[in-house]
Amino acid sequence: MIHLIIFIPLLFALIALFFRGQARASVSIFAALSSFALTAVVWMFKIDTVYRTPWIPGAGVFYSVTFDGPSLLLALVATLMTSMTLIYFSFRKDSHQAEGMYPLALAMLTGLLGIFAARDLILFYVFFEATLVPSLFMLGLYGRKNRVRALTKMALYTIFGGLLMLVSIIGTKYYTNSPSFDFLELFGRTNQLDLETQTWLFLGFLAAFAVKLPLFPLHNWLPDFHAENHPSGVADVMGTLYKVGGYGLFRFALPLFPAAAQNLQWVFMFLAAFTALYGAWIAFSSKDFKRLLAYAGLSHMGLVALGMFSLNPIGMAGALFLLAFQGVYSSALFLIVGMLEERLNKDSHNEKTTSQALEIGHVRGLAASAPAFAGVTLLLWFASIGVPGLAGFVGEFSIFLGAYQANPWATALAVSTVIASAAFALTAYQRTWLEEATTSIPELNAKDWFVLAPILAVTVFFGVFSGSALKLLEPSVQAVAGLLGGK
Amino acid sequence: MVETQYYIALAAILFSIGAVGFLTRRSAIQMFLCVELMLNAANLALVAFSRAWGDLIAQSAVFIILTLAAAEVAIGLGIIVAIFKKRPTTNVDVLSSLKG
Amino acid sequence: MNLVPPDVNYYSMLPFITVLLTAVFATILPFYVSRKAIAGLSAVGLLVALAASIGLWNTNLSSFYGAYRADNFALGFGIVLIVGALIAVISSVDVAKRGGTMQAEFFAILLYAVSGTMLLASAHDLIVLLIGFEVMSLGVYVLSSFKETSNSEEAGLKYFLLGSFASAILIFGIALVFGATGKFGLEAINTAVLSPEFKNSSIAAVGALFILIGFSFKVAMAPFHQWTPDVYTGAPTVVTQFMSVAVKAAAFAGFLHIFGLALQNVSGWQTPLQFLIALTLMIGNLSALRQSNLKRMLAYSSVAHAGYVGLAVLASPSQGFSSALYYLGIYTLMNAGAFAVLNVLSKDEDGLEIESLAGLGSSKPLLAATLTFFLLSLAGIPPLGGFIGKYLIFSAAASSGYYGLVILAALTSAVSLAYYLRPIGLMYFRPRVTVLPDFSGRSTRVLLLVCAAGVLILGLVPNAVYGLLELVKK
Amino acid sequence: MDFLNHNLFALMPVLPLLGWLVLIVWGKNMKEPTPGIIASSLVFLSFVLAIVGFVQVSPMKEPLLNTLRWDFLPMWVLEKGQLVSKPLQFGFALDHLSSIMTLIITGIGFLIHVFAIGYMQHDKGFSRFFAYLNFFIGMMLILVLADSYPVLFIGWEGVGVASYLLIGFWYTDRKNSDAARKAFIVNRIGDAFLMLGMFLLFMTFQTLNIHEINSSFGSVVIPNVTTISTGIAYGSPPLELAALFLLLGAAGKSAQLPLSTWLPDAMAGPTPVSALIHAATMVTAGVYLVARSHGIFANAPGASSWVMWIGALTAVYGALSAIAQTDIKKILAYSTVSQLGYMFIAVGSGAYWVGIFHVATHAFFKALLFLSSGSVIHALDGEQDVRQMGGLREKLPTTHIVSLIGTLAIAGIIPLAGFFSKDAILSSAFTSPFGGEFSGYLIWAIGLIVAFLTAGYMWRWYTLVFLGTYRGHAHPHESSSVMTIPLWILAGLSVVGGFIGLPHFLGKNVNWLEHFLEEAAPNAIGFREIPIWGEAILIALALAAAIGGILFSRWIIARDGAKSAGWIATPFGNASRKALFLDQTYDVAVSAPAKFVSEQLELADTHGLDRGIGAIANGTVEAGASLSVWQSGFVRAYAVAVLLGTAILVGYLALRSFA
Amino acid sequence: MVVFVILAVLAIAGALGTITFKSGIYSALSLVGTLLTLAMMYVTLHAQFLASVQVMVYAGAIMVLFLFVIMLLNESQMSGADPLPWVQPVAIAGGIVMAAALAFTAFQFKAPKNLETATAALQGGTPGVIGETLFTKFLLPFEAVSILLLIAVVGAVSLVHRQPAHNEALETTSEHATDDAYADEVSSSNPAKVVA
Repeated sequence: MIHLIIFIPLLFALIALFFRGQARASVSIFAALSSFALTAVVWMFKIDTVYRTPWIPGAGVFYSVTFDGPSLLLALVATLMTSMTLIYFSFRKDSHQAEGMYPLALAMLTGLLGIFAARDLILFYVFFEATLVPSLFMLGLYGRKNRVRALTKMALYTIFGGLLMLVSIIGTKYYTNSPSFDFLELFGRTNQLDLETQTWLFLGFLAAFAVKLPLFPLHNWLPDFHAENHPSGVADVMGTLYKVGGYGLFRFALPLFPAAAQNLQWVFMFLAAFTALYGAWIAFSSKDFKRLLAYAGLSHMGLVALGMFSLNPIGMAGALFLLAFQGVYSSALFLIVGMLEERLNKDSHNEKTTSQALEIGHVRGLAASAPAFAGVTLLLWFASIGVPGLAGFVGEFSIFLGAYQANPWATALAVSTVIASAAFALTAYQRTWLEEATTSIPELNAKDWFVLAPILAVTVFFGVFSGSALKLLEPSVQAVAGLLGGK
Repeated sequence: MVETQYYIALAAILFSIGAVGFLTRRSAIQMFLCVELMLNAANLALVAFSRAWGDLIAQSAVFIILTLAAAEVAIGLGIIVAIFKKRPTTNVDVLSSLKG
Repeated sequence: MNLVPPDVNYYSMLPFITVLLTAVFATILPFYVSRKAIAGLSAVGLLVALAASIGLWNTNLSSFYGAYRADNFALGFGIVLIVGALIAVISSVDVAKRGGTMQAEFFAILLYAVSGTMLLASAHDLIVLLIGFEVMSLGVYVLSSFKETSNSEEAGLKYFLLGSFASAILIFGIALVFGATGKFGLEAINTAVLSPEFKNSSIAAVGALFILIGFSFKVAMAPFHQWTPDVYTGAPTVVTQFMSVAVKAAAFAGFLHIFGLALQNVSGWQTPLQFLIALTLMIGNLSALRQSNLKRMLAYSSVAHAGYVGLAVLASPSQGFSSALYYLGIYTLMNAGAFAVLNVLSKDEDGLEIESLAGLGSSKPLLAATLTFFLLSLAGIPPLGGFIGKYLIFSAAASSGYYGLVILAALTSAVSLAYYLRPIGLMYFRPRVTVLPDFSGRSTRVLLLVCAAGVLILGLVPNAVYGLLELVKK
Repeated sequence: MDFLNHNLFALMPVLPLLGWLVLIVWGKNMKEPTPGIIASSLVFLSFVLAIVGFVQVSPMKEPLLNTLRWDFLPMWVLEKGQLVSKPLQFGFALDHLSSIMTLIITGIGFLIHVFAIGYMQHDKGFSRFFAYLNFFIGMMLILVLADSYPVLFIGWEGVGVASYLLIGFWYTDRKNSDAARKAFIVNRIGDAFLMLGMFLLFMTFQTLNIHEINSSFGSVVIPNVTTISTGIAYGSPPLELAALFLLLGAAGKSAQLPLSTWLPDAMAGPTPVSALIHAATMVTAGVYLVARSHGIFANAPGASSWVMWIGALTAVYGALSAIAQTDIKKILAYSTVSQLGYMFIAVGSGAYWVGIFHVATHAFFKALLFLSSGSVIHALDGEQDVRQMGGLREKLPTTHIVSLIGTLAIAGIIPLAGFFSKDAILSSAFTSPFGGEFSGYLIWAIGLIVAFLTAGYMWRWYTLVFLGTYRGHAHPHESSSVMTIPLWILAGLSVVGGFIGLPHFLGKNVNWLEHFLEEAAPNAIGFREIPIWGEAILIALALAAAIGGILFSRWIIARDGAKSAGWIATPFGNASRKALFLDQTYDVAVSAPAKFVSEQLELADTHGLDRGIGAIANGTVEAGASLSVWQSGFVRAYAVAVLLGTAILVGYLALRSFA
Repeated sequence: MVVFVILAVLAIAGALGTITFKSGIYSALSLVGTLLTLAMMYVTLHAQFLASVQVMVYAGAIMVLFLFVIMLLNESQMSGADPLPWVQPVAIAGGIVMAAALAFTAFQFKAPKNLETATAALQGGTPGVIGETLFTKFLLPFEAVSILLLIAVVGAVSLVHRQPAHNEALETTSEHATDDAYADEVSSSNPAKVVA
């Protein structure tokens, strides 16, 4: 079952290569949806068996996968959002010009699911890095003018961090004399390491996760990545889902090296808090929607990191929650930008009109002609800035609550993000949607609603009835927090 | 009897002289001559060691290395002749277009 | 006289003899048959040798009192070498029109060189090893200067002069090791080193160092690598392809044998080797960054890869042997594959400008896709084989405690991504500016697909092969 | 049945939210009054539920908790060294305090809904308006019914969102959108502090349940003695700090200094919004928060005196700013700021019921005044400048009478509602246990001055609008009955509303409200006793200040004329009209620097940091390039590398064996 | 010892001559001198067979080949300035370091056996005993070296056969390729050499 979920998208990505046009879209959407459906089945029947078989036994590498709570939640979000994104993309006028998106997105989905499921460090690393390739191809094939630059940046940052992590992974096994890279086997041995060793190994992991989160000052690839990607937002959504640094911290880095994590906690809490504020603050001056969303994402990730480094169960649960659901509403905002771009941009091959369509405040007062569109956008923005009652709040609040218990000063710094994020979100919203109308655009149509309605439903539902998602997180978080001294 | 050390030291000196010559000569043939000198230094060392260990196998090895040197000379001179027969000089410095 | 009867087991030498016989036939037959037939003959001969190697797996035969061994390590390397040679033979067919490699002796000399490499991989005696080394070297010297172009001549001469210089150093090293131990046999040397009567450790150390330098030269480790870019660029592309995989693999086989078996307990060479590896990793990767010619870029990349495999030499033999073999196997597929693409796309033997790859993704999808595959694998992106190889090497080196080097290797391989990705970016993300020739025929296409499949399979199910290699562990 | 008993009151917020959903989805297709009627009737149903709840809860000592609840936020607490998961539940609680609040919210909300049916007729966004109003009521009810701080926070930010939407209701005008944005952002500053407060509370109490926190203090608190079950001492730093955080949170929502600037701007919204949100209900949430957290504040004397002082300063600030305004709604807005300051004085003094008392009476008369001015604006086709009004006494008789009642009520003329609540505030400040005697007297004196000023500017407001002759150009007409009936009701409440909290000197048990709230929001311990005659004197002084204010105002207007150009032109008048330059100060000191830093950071991030990292990359590439110099192409140079490499390594070995 | 010193001095002198003479012929002749000195040294080291082989094969055949090639190429003096003037001092410095280090190491050699008994075991290094070793213990290298000679021959021949730089002409001829692959390339080459 779990293998099906992971590899269905990849399999269908290959199948999709043999089709063109609508058929390819249908095949791809079918694959993503069936992966989602199967994941939902796993959720309902609570299948959390660990499947473990040797992969490279000589080197102690196992193909060891399972969907436990956090993995499952993230997998649900990833499959759902990929499905919705592909459906949305198939509705776009220019989708036939970028048909490669379908298989690439599916390939990425397989990578993401693999990342979430892997319990062997090497297997995790394989998925972690392999997912980069389709991502780079999306950017390179369908990106905008300066895509190659953006691509190089992203690739170098990621690989740079990734390889340091690989070294740490190998080192972990070596120093602990573990027979394998299986998490369960390493774990329990690592806390016998002395602090210095732990710290170095921990920093190796962190190099990869800090790039992927991203954390200041390793975030520089992110704005370019989003700004240069195809205006449709498909790649951005996949990129948003690919922000798995926080997950990696929770799953591997923190439980493996508790002493190092505790020792460095305050440094990283401040760094995370600073990242959150920094992103939000810069977003205020962003002139381009994609860049704005990129910095907003950076801010979110700062919070996720803050929650993780709080080493507090509340903070970690909040971080996982935020990580999962920002995958919903931040992604949806990228789709919104895509929909807006499609309405405003007459020629998607023209760099200038595309830039204008993505420029904040180039047109104003759109709410007059498309009030529902404006309303949906506002709702998603509110979710994004953590207005309570929507999914963003639960995560954000819990992160702060947990983090405050560990480090009030860093948290106070981070809490100021809620002010900055309100400022940038509402300003950007007002510049485009409110004020005197300069042009009119078509209202959301049935197809758009088809894509957005489930997303909105999820955003609102889990903002209030967060219990079901929290249930998934609880046992794992409790276990990890127990290791970390349970503060 | 002269101790082995002296032979080895002589071999070392000859070897070093050959190596220096390889660098300082600009003619391909002379460079190759220096390589021959180095090989002979190695042979001398082997023969001296052969005596020190009282083992003929090293002398056999020297025999093999002599053959090897001959083969090398055949190929080497072949290359040198093939390349330099159409050039006015055997100066290796003229062949320096591949770089960077 | 007490004549000791020679101990000859022909079965153990079957792959070697097959290749040698094919070489002899390839020398003689051109008088009677066409060159294409010679190519076919060579391919068949290599395939038979491949089959023989596989057939001998696990038999662990040996010959000449252990001087020649067909153990799994040697056979594994033999397979890698044969595959490398096969790729070169097949690659040479489609570019026959361009010339340079279809001279009839090409196959003969290539096959002699292959037999030399196999001897090198199987030998457990320093002198036999030396002979294999020289047979291989002499063959490649000739092949490098195979074309009457200035570049090819320059390559041949540089390679020959520096190569014979390095050989002299190697031979002097062998002499010193003999002086210290009184033995040529690899196991015997180790036994001598471990015996209580061993007194000449400093002589052994210097001898080991000289051997190290001789091999470092052949596998292109800095600062003894400088011939590599020039020779690789100047030699005919198919020859470069052969050199970059088979010669390197064979040299590493000898390298591993000598240092993993004979000299593992001699101290003094480890620190210099670490220094060489560090230098190699930095110089290879950094130099490749600025290259504009794909062939030269791959040459530097091959220098860098020597650094990675060097880590395996440094590691404990139990892990180093198998990881190096695995790495070189994958490296053979991916690097030879990349050269095969380069080969059919170049109008002459001087390689091609990386810029001219622009737009290849749409004009020649198969070539572009396979090249992408090989480059990504060279960069070590999972799940391709290159990653697994790199991982195994890192793992082996780390478990022997060479942590700093592993970190350096990781960092430099991140740098390497910059130059591996550039061609890919150009092929797919830029419009076409130059029309490149395309010499690829059916054989090259099949070859590329097979190589790509191999790279993928070795990445996805590494254990299919690595599991077998476990037996290589001593 | 038991289920219904427990959960019926939880329907209160659900009904308006349902209305919101219905109207937002289908409202566009409805004919004009229908959305208004749907919205109003749902609020009325909530009002009925509020009454039911009131009846239910009146005899109870403990809060009524709903049973239908679910996990909302992850929480772990340490119990005996073990981490135990105790997720925070999404639940409501109804007690006396929240019951009073629900009555005010739904009751006044209902009246204003009805009024808005008339006021908003023919507006393009009619159904949208009612959707937002319903949304607001729903959120406000969540706020007051919450049984934990995070759930309260949902309502807290929810009303902020509603306020944002309604201030910017006419969003095509940039001014309105700006005002809405400002309100939201300034509110968020307060929210950030409220969050910090919650975190600190959790750290201290290991829970965020309001009732658990309040009850953990025990029933009797004796100053300076550690009596609290959790070991938190009276006036201990965590308590004080948490209380201060809550105070700053409350200050944001209730437009207290220093976060007061958004409220006057918020008048950009339609007038019923100003009446409902920015006068009667939402802005009093801060007061409610303090009263709700009475346990904390009663044990945090330092923070409580801060509350009083902030209230006092805000009261003066609002009153001074109101004096010279020319916009009919701005005067009322600053008045609201000032009155909220009064409420803060009350809750800061420890007399929480007084704060709620003033919340209620203020809700009556300020809603009345806002709706009256709405009626005026409606009659004058949108004119808001009081200098263009005058003489509306005849033209709008109903509006005039109710306005007069409202004016007198807010001025504190006996026996109207404002008189009683204001008197209670002044006397509680006078006797407050917090901040010391002197501080109490000083605040009392300030309160008295503010009472004087309040009467003054309100009389000016009344005079300029209704007395004299009409100075404008429109054709005023009285509003329809759908608008006037709510006015009458509110006027009636403004008259009688004060009788729920009669002063002590009239008898021991005459004060119904104090008695009613003594479980839910008991007074702090340690009020100074003053003799009955003392209380009477205080009352007399307050009344005198009110009457004095009116008289003084009459005198000024008589002197300077209706347009009161004379003193308004003075620097003092200018300062008052510019609201003591607070806005400008913020622009210069906060907004502009923040924006500047943001722009610089953006530049630095996209260019500077980029270039820095680019430099590293280039350096790497250059290092590679410099290696090509070494790769000179000369075979002898390569041999040098081989020889030198060998020599160095051999030399190293030799040295090593030598050493 | 005296013999050794004389021979050593001669050998070094020859070596120095090899690397200092500008003329290739003098250089080669100096090397011949060194080789002959070494042959004498082999005699003192009880390697009679090697001494004779050294004289006949090395000093004789190989060096004659060298001289032949030097004369064939008719090499003139190196013209023009040395493009790498820095190489010489660096090389000498490196060489001295290496020689010193190696000599230093050489003197650390500790004889594993008594020199007399060891020398006796060599039996003078006559052709007979060497042959015995070569055909028994050293059979594999002895056989393998034949491959080396084979490739040397084939390689040397093929170097003469090399393709011209411009192969248009070749392409036209290769269209008429006969079965005899050698024949159509360079008709002047003698196939018989290959078989040899």
